[in-house]
Amino acid sequence: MLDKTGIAKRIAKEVQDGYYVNLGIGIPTLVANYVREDIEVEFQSENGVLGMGPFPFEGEEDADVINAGKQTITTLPGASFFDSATSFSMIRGQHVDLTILGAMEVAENGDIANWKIPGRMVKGMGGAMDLVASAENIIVAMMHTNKRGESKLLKKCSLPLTGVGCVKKIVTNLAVLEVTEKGFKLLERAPGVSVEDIQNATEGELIVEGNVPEMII
Amino acid sequence: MLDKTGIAKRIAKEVQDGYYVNLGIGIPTLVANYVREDIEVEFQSENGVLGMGPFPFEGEEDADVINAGKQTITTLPGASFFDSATSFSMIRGQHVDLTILGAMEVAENGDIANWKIPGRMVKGMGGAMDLVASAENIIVAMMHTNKRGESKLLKKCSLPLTGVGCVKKIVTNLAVLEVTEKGFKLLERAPGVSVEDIQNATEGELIVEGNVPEMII
Amino acid sequence: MISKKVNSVSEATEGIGDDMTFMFGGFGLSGIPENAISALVKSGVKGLTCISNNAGVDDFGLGLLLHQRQIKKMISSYVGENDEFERQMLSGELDVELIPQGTLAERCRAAQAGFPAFYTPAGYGTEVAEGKETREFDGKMYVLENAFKADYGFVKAWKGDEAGNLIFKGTARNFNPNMCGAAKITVAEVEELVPVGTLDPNQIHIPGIFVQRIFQGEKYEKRIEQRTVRTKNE
Amino acid sequence: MISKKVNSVSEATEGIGDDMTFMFGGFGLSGIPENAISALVKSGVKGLTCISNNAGVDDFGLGLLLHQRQIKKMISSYVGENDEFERQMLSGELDVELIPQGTLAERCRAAQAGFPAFYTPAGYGTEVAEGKETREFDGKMYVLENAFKADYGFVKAWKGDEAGNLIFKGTARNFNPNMCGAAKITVAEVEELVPVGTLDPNQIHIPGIFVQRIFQGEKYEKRIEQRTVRTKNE
Repeated sequence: MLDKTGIAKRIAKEVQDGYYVNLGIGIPTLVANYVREDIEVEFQSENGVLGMGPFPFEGEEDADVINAGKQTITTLPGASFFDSATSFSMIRGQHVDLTILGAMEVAENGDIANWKIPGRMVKGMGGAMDLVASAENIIVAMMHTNKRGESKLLKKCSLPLTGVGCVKKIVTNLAVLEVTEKGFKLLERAPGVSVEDIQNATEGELIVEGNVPEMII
Repeated sequence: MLDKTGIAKRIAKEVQDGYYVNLGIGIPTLVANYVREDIEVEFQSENGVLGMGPFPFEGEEDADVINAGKQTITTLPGASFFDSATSFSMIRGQHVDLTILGAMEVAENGDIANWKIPGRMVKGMGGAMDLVASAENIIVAMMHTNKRGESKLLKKCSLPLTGVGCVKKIVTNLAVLEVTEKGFKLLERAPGVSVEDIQNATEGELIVEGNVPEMII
Repeated sequence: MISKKVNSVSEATEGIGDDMTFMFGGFGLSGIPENAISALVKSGVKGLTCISNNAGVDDFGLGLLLHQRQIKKMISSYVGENDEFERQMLSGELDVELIPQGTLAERCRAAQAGFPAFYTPAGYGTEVAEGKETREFDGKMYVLENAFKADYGFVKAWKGDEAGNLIFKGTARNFNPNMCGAAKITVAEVEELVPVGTLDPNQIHIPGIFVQRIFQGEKYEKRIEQRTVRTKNE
Repeated sequence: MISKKVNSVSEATEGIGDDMTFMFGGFGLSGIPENAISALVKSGVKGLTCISNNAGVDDFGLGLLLHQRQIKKMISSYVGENDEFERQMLSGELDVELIPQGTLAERCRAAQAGFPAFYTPAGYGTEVAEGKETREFDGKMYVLENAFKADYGFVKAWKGDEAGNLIFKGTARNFNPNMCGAAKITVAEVEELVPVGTLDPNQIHIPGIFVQRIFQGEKYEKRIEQRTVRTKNE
């Protein structure tokens, strides 16, 4: 079973040379730390920066240089700043190659819910609805079950949707799954996790074909 | 009766302090020369410049600094360059206060035709259709009749339209006219031109109320 | 050159009144029009509809207007990090319309550019699209969204000149350029008002035609929401 | 940093073929991708649909492609100043679609930004709107226009870096930024390719994400169409 860092490490393997990547807050943010050093990747943040670097050194923070999580950041050579409309042109126009974000629920048809829990204070969808409606390549990073032990991979989302039929791949603490026309196809098991464990934690249709390999991280 | 310079001089009086103005080619271009010196006006050209100045001195022409007529120009302090989409945002979004352009025909309801003569080589509408569809304040500068002596102020345009119901004012070699719900309202006569002369040269409905003053140029 | 310069924030906010719709640039607390917000707090105008990506924090940004109960409705994409906001929203004192961030930006840009409406994929199939026209283009579904209509737009730039030309800095740019010219009156405040002719015409982010009033802000706190750093020996 | 640099114009035009749709930046002869056009002439590709505000002159710009009869269709707003164009158009060899200039710019921008369609007032009530959906918003009529679809976009900038970031100069900017990222492959040629990190991230007109290939043009003629000057003693 993976921890959050493990999920981030596994997702980092999905990032390919030449990719522009948008990372959501939470586990997705960690992915940047584990991308292979021998490939070129640029990180975009929807508040208006391309070519994000690491956090600034103490004392070098600039209130005018932040990411979408409002964290102070730095930029790398070749970076650029732009307005919000241009930023979403990059996203909506599918110039960003990969979007990695968290979710509360994913349905077997690729629907995603990650912005609202009825009855609770709603903070808003931010850029998530634009991202999931636009990206060709969306990977969800999340725990397989919620705090009450209930599956987050469902036949149908119970929460208000963020987007429909858009998730392509899911990496959880238990498995790597692909969203197919028939349901969640199990691609890899986390170390020490059995197909049965995954089956028990998955409410939606789980497709198991042949021998499912254990992840290599 | 006015010549082209006279038409330009009369139209220059319509330009008010603080106006952003777009000038079409031909007579409208001349207007810039006669705007009062004690007011502040900025000229926009739809190819992407605001704050146009006079033509450059010989030897100082720059192929990268032209107006929409492809003429080499200069810029004044406070000028800016921008892309075509932004340029038409200024026009479509009604940030440009006044558009002055030529026409082949104007109808009594404000329709304008100035881009195409069937059977002849068509050069295209350029930015004219965006300008006339967007501007709140459009003045047409033209001769009252065509080369064959036929009126260019018609009941209905015979040529393909550039825009519908958009012209507000017309300044010709004979008169200043306002487009009203009832037709062309005669505001001023050119020096030495009688109401009857104007009546004879106007095919569309001409509204003459009271004593029509002679223009002061 | 047409001058847009006004001499004070009170002159810049002339004409504001109750029940108006205002736009505010900024992302989080970055690039917000700090001086205009202070003036609005002082003015006491109320019943406001505010279009802004975020709603500030309890004691800064639009949080200051919320605290004085001057805001009737917020139109935003994300409103976390604000207890007073939460209280007013849950008690029903405050009306909130949440819209996708890219849609928010483009509804500003549409107003600036004279487009009444556009089709966007964001929000299709979600409650955001409820009551809105949807339509298929090339096998994909889109939602029809309208241009915003606002009375005043308050933006903040890094540098500006008397002609109203603006240059923004870093990610403090965000929604500010998209809101210029999107309201009936755009009020720009700048950290530094430079003499006309100083800015390179090639490097202006927003031409002055989109700005009605410009002034140099008295001071900028530029608060940081999430100070994330690393140590040099890391 | 993701590198977009290619070493020659032939590498930059790799993949082009007959019957493709190309976009070309430029207004008149200002800001046209001179080196890419030369390469296309040399390549002999034909049956092209070209989206470009103008069609060049007889012996320069897109006029060179017209002269070789490589163009099947022109989509432009203004096509004067070109005898060969006129001859081909009147003889029916060349198909021409004339569209309003602002619509042309926005159909590029829509493609870049992932909008399938938008409503614009330009052309309403004229033959440009024939066969198109029209619609009323707030008492005014608008025409529905679609985003362009193109295979290659050829643009020309003043400076650029290996990351594909571009800066334009003066009115040579025009349609170039709007066409970046609007075609499947955007090929940018620059007068000067500068080292990465040289350009101020704040002052980049087009971020590299919108550009797939970049190269430094061998030479630029930058012809002037209408040389208008005044004399110093005027």
